[in-house]
Amino acid sequence: MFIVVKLGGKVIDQALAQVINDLSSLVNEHEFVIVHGGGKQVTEQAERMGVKQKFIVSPSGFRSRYTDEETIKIYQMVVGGLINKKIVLELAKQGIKAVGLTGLDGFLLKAKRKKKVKSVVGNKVLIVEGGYTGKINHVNKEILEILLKEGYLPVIAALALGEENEPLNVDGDRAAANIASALSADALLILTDVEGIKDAKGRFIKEIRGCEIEPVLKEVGYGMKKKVLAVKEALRGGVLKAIISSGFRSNPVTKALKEENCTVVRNVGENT
Amino acid sequence: MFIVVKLGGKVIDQALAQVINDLSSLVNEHEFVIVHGGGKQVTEQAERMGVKQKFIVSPSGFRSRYTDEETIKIYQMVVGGLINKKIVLELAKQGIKAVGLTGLDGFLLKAKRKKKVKSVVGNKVLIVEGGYTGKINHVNKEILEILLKEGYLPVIAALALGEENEPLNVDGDRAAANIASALSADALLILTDVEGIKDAKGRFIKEIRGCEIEPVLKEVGYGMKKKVLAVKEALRGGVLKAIISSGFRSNPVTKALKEENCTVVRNVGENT
Amino acid sequence: MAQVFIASCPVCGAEINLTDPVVREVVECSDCGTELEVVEINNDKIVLAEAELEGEDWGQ
Amino acid sequence: MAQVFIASCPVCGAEINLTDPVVREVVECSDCGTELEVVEINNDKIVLAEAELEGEDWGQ
Ligand SMILES: [Zn+2]
Ligand SMILES: [Zn+2]
Repeated sequence: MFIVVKLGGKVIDQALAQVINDLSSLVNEHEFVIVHGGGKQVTEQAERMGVKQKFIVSPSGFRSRYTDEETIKIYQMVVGGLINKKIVLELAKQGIKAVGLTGLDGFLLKAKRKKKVKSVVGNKVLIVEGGYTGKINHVNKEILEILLKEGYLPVIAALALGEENEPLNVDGDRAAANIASALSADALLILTDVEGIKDAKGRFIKEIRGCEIEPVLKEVGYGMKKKVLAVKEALRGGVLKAIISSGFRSNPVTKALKEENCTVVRNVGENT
Repeated sequence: MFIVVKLGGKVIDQALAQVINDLSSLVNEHEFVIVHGGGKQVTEQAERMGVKQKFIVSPSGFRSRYTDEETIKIYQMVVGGLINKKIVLELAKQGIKAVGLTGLDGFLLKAKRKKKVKSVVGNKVLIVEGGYTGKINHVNKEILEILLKEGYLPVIAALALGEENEPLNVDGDRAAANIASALSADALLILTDVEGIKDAKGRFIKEIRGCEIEPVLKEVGYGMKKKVLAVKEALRGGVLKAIISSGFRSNPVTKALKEENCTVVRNVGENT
Repeated sequence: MAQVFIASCPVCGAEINLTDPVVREVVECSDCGTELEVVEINNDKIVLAEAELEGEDWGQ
Repeated sequence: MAQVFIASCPVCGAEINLTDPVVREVVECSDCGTELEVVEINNDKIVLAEAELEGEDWGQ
């Protein structure tokens, strides 16, 4: 199978070694691409540098970093330099030839910059500048295919190139979904700090068809909302299934691929 | 021609756009690999984070950053994330498919860690721990050849993988020399903030044979010393010529390749 | 005390009531459904324009 | 006032004079040329050992 794995921030912080160790036992059998963000660490490092981070919440509950010019530079440093190389080094320890890239490299990820967005402030909805954030609209799969063909495992930091070749902060889950679609991956695996999706009544969803995902989107909190949205995009892009699973257990990749205790969203229904 | 270009810190800070603009006019004619460090910016960002930088001077005058565990992380962020992507973005503006890598990616640069080194403190020579610094002992040219073959321009940050897969700070000029040797480059071009090498009497050296470089090494100050050492290593590794030239003039790459107002060290003499 | 202003929709001309409006505020015209931005507040005159907005699901 | 200690080279046994030595200091034996490290200073006893050193041209 060809699998795009999205590593969440907490997984990278607290469980990276066990995830990579497990993944290394599977590289002869499957092909992998790793995608990551690193929002929490950006906040930490920025505040260490005296750059206070601002967040905006959209009317329907999406919470996002307000990325000004200084913050996008810190973002490049932390996500592109620190976190990306942390993952590459962990893979190197397992003898895996990993190549860390950002979406800026080789025109890998292109995005449309968000010029103006809505932000909820008190009881009003205001228009604010979008800052250095964007929505991916193109993946240059060539550079990934070249590396994969030669046996290198790409590790991709969620940064994208804007229309004026400016760096943009893009959502990591959606970056993974876009990459999985572009490469026609067999699976998108989102490794996070929860077991999977729960519905409005708190019941765990073990399996769901892609065509049934729309109502789920309305029931989940904003942390999971982006993941569900990413899953929806990946399936629409032709990915066969998406798995949302915990990185905080032994053999987290193996278990997720065996569909043990996780949420699996299958590409059947409207797409078949 | 196949040319490895080393960009100095001041050139990246103050003259990057003109260098890349000039280079972009030459990419149809020549093949390039770019190598960079970024020591000065590491110091700036580290102090912004409240991490005071220490330097040690060896008995023969080499001045080096003392790289502790916290500093190597800042080094990864600044050199691997900020500076590397700054160069990639500038190339992207010129439509050039650049891929930024560090020596950690794809086992590109391996180094032997400096465990104990000599440091001059007052009138004594003391032994200090080497910290996270190393000397390159292997270049995995495969990953560079793959990218070059497909028309991608590699931009390499001077970081290397130690024997225990730890990240190490390595000298940028020597990294460029090692890469130029491994790839059998036609030329190593070191773009810096001075016109070239001057001898002990302050006379500018326009051209010199590789076999005559040893006495020069003894005459120059420590900033130039590492460059001369890098030149020596590159020529010993089979590179045809090394050029030390200023990045602070119009068309700095074109002029350097035409050998205008710079120091050219040719691989003739002992090696021929 | 809340101050209510009356403006007209630049798209369909319908009357729109605004309570304590602020510049950059987004309101929806209840007649034509267009999202409008408060671009100017001059004494009792409110200038509205069609809001040029992006989706809500940006960056991380 | 400077204090001079006398130690012996662990490699060739030659006498070595040390002025105000400090731990981790590097000295060269004038007889055999070995680089030695001061590993211990106990009252008037100096322990020297062969220094394991790297070249001088490390990182940036
Ligand atoms: Zn209207
Ligand atoms: Zn001796």
